[in-house]
Amino acid sequence: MSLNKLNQLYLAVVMDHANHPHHKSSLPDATKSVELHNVSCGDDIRVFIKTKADRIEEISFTGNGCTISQASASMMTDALKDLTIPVAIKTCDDFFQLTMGKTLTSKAKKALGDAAILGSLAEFPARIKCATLAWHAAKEAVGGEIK
Amino acid sequence: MSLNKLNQLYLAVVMDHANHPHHKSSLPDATKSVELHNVSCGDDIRVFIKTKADRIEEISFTGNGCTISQASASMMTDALKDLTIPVAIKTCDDFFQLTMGKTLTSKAKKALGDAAILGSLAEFPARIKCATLAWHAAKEAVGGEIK
Amino acid sequence: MDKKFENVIKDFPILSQKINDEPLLYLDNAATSQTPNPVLNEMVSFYQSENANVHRGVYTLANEATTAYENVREQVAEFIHAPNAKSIVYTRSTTESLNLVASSFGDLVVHESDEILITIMEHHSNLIPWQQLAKRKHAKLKYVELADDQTLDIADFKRKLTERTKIVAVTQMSNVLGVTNPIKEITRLAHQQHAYVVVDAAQSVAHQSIDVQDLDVDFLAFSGHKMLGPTGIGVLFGKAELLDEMNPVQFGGEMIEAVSRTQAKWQSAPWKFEAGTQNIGGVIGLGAAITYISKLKMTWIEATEHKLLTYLLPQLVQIKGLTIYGPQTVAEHGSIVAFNLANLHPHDVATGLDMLGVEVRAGHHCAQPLMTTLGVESTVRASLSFYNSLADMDRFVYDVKMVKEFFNRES
Amino acid sequence: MDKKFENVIKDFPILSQKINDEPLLYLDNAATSQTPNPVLNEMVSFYQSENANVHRGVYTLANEATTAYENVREQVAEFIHAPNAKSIVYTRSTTESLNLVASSFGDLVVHESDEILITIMEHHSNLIPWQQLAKRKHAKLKYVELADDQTLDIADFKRKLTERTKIVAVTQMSNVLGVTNPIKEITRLAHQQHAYVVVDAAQSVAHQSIDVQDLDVDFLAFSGHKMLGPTGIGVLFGKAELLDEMNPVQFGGEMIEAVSRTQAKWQSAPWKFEAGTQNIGGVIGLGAAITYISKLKMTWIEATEHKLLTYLLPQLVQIKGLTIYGPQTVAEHGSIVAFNLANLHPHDVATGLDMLGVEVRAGHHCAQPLMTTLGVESTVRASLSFYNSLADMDRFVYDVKMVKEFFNRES
Ligand SMILES: Cc1ncc(COP(=O)(O)O)c(C=O)c1O
Ligand SMILES: Cc1ncc(COP(=O)(O)O)c(C=O)c1O
Repeated sequence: MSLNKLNQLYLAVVMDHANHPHHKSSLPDATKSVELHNVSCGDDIRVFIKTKADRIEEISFTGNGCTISQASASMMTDALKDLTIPVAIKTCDDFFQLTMGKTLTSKAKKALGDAAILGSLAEFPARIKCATLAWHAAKEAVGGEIK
Repeated sequence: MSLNKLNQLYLAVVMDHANHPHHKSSLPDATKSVELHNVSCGDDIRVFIKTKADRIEEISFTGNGCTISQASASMMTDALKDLTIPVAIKTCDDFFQLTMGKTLTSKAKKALGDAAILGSLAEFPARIKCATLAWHAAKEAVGGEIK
Repeated sequence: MDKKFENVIKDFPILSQKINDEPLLYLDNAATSQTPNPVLNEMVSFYQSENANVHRGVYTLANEATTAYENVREQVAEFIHAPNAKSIVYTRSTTESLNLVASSFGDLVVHESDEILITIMEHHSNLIPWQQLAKRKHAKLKYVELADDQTLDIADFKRKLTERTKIVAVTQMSNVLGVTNPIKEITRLAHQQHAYVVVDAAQSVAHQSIDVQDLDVDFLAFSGHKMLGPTGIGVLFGKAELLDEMNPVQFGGEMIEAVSRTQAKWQSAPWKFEAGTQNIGGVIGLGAAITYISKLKMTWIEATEHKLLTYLLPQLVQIKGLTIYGPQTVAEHGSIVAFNLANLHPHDVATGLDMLGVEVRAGHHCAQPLMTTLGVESTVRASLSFYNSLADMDRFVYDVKMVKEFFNRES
Repeated sequence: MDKKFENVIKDFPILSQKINDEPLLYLDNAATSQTPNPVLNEMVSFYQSENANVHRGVYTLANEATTAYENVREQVAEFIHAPNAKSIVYTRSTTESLNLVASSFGDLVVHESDEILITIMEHHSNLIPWQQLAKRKHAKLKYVELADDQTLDIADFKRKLTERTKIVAVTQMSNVLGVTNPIKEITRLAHQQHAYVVVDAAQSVAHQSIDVQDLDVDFLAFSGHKMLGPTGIGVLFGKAELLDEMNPVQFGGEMIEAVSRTQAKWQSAPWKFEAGTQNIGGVIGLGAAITYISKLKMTWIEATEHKLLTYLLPQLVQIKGLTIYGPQTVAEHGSIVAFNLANLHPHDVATGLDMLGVEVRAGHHCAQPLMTTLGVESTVRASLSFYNSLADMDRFVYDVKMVKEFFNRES
């Protein structure tokens, strides 16, 4: 295989998020933050959320990682901001399904925003962990059961 | 193979020693006694010796075991009694060689007495441990290095 | 014999070899089972096409190896009806599994003057770890005795189980007496006293189907090599919330989440217990063994072995001077038969049988306190498998008689 | 390539497969080596003709298995030039070997305010066990740092080695920096201070010949799976008199001499450390791997790998934006090369290489404190073996450049 296949994963929008991540900062007044490690490479992501009533008012992340983990974290913050907690949990679960190659409803895809593009991860199974790290942290932060 | 081959091992003289072991008792005035276990079956043999100057004045054994271990222990006491310690150690070593199928000099064989007959053990490798237990205990008792 | 049996036999080439010029009759299945070709093939094929270290690389080969390794965990969970794969820890053996519980979990829950209740029929591997724990903690180790029929004395269990009992460790099937213990009832009673139940399934796992949720056991241990798998791979099942509480006992490799110069943080269970490179090939073999058993069907294995025992036991009972340990009736007996011949030492008997190509164990079977209770040093033991035939049973009985005659003639 | 090389390649069918439609180029030999057919055949043949549990039966099959198992112990002793087989303990892995030393021997000799001296380049498996021991004993864990050229700073070692140092634990070859440490000198200095020396030979054992008596090390650990053997088998060498002093850490099975209801007596070393059924098939595979290496000759392996590195390293050094960790010169470098490409994350690089069929590691390589010292989170790592060719090196360099271009174009 040539490197062409890489284009399926490293799309312009992915590179864009990785190089200019959204909401990459800590939240001093976060109601909760969760840090997770990718044990095989040592990358870590910390996700901060500020909830009010049942809604995620603000969400952000810090940490180091590869293109995929940074882009995915950035996309995650876009997708989950302003969602109610149950919907956020559902959205995380949809993302996990997507990375495992499941086809989502167009509604679910829409809710994922840019992250919907990461369906191509199913072709790169070794990188799924990189992509889901931030989403697992987010899900844990809003109190969804881990994995 | 029929059971005929067993006759090579369970010779009349072996059965005789096993059924009527020589020096099977404890020695109240022993100068040293050593107990060894056959870990796979749980059999144990304790060898007692009484030395004077450099000579084994008395030697005996107690303990349970199979035909081979009992017969061999009995033969051992016959062989080692009255030997000097260096000669006793040498005799033990000769016996170990014999059970591993080595051919001994006729002098060495003679020193082993009835035990010389156990050369057939080389054909029954799984039973060598049974036969050597008492001799290892004896060697340890006279201060020869173990194994 | 039926077609299925004939096909099975072909998978075990070792069984068609000669020992001392006689066809091998392997009756030491309780020590280790033989490994069928499909299991060996699966392992070889793993080494020849997917071999890489697991949980380490992002490349394709490593990912395939990791997936294969984790899939077997799911398979093991299903095999013993565990709620999920997270409750399955890979170890070297039953022995290591039981040691892990005793040293990690035992240290958490057993304190001074607490009690640990085990049975007198335990294998050393489910005995010494508790003896050591009791010593370390100044706790009391108590033994449930045998009833008159040499099954476990449940009344004695009830008497000895107290509110001080923190752990009950018991074998599901004795490797000497052949009895299966009533684990479900034991667990129910133990839980009433808030004691945890650790089950040694080394002997049962290949002979009956196990449902850890139905039994409600807290921990259960077994080995691959006694269930058609390779050596060097074992399993510890533990309830997820208990595994979570436990500290690892070995450190290094992929069991960590993060390490600095001064401290380290562990991964979650089960991975925190799997320090260093595991027996990946062994895991693959274990998975293949489960697949093999599932294809045969455990019910068929049970029925086949029961038929063998039903045929064998009454014949043995009739041999004059032969004493059988454990219950004398087929109903309570699994496919393990320990016995002695009057005035003959088990080693001599085993050597005689070996000359006839029949491979049985002679010894204390790593159960010395049980031997003492039975009043013997050691016994002969024949342990059956589904790959034995009725003709094998006839031959075995005949050969035992031959050996008896040989030695009686001599003495 | 020469005839010998061509024959060698045939023994490793895994190497001729395709990964992502490209011929596999396996460069993760430091994580695990591939297993040649002769080793697999030997294991299969064991299971198909000699399989029985060891040290247990008096029958022929069990005796053959036991003999095979113990013969490999002699073979291992000879391989590392140990004085005799009694100083060879079978374990699961390097990790288990090191944990055994740290928990059993460590507990005997390290006391409050004593010092344990390790190096900053240790793998977690030779780091966390000592960190834990230091915690348990309120001892001090000290690290020897790197010199400017990223080899071990021997001056720092001399400074930090004191009369309080009880244990020096050091890797013979770093799994990241590729450097070989001067074990003989370290041991000489440590012994002057009456400290014991524990050597992690996981990376060195397959690449250079080891003489434990010449090095005079007290303990040395390695794994079968990094030296062409199967997973699940490792070795701990220990000086006989030290092994004798140590207590076992796992209990049960054949490691005992006698057991009663209240106490147990252990066998002598090395058997007292081998509780339960060991990885017998793995031991057979380890023996076959040693035979395979001996036939190839370690000097040939060394020369072949040195030639590859001599060819590769200067080419890598010339790639703009590529940083190599560890010494930059071939003279001080073993066949492991860790590197990063400027502004690229190792995971992305490894995925790119994987698309081209090149399998390398990306990560912290279980050496996080070293990563911190190097100022990175992780690196790419290519590790060579004698079954790689000069053409492989060319391809690797080419592919690294391709990947670099791909990502530079994108960003
Ligand atoms: C230097 C070093 N030490 C120890 C280990 C651990 O070896 P294992 O995983 O076989 O226990 C490794 C391998 O990853 C290593 O490279
Ligand atoms: C009842 C029982 N428990 C534990 C064991 C130990 O199993 P392993 O040697 O595989 O650790 C055995 C096997 O000998 C056994 O029969």
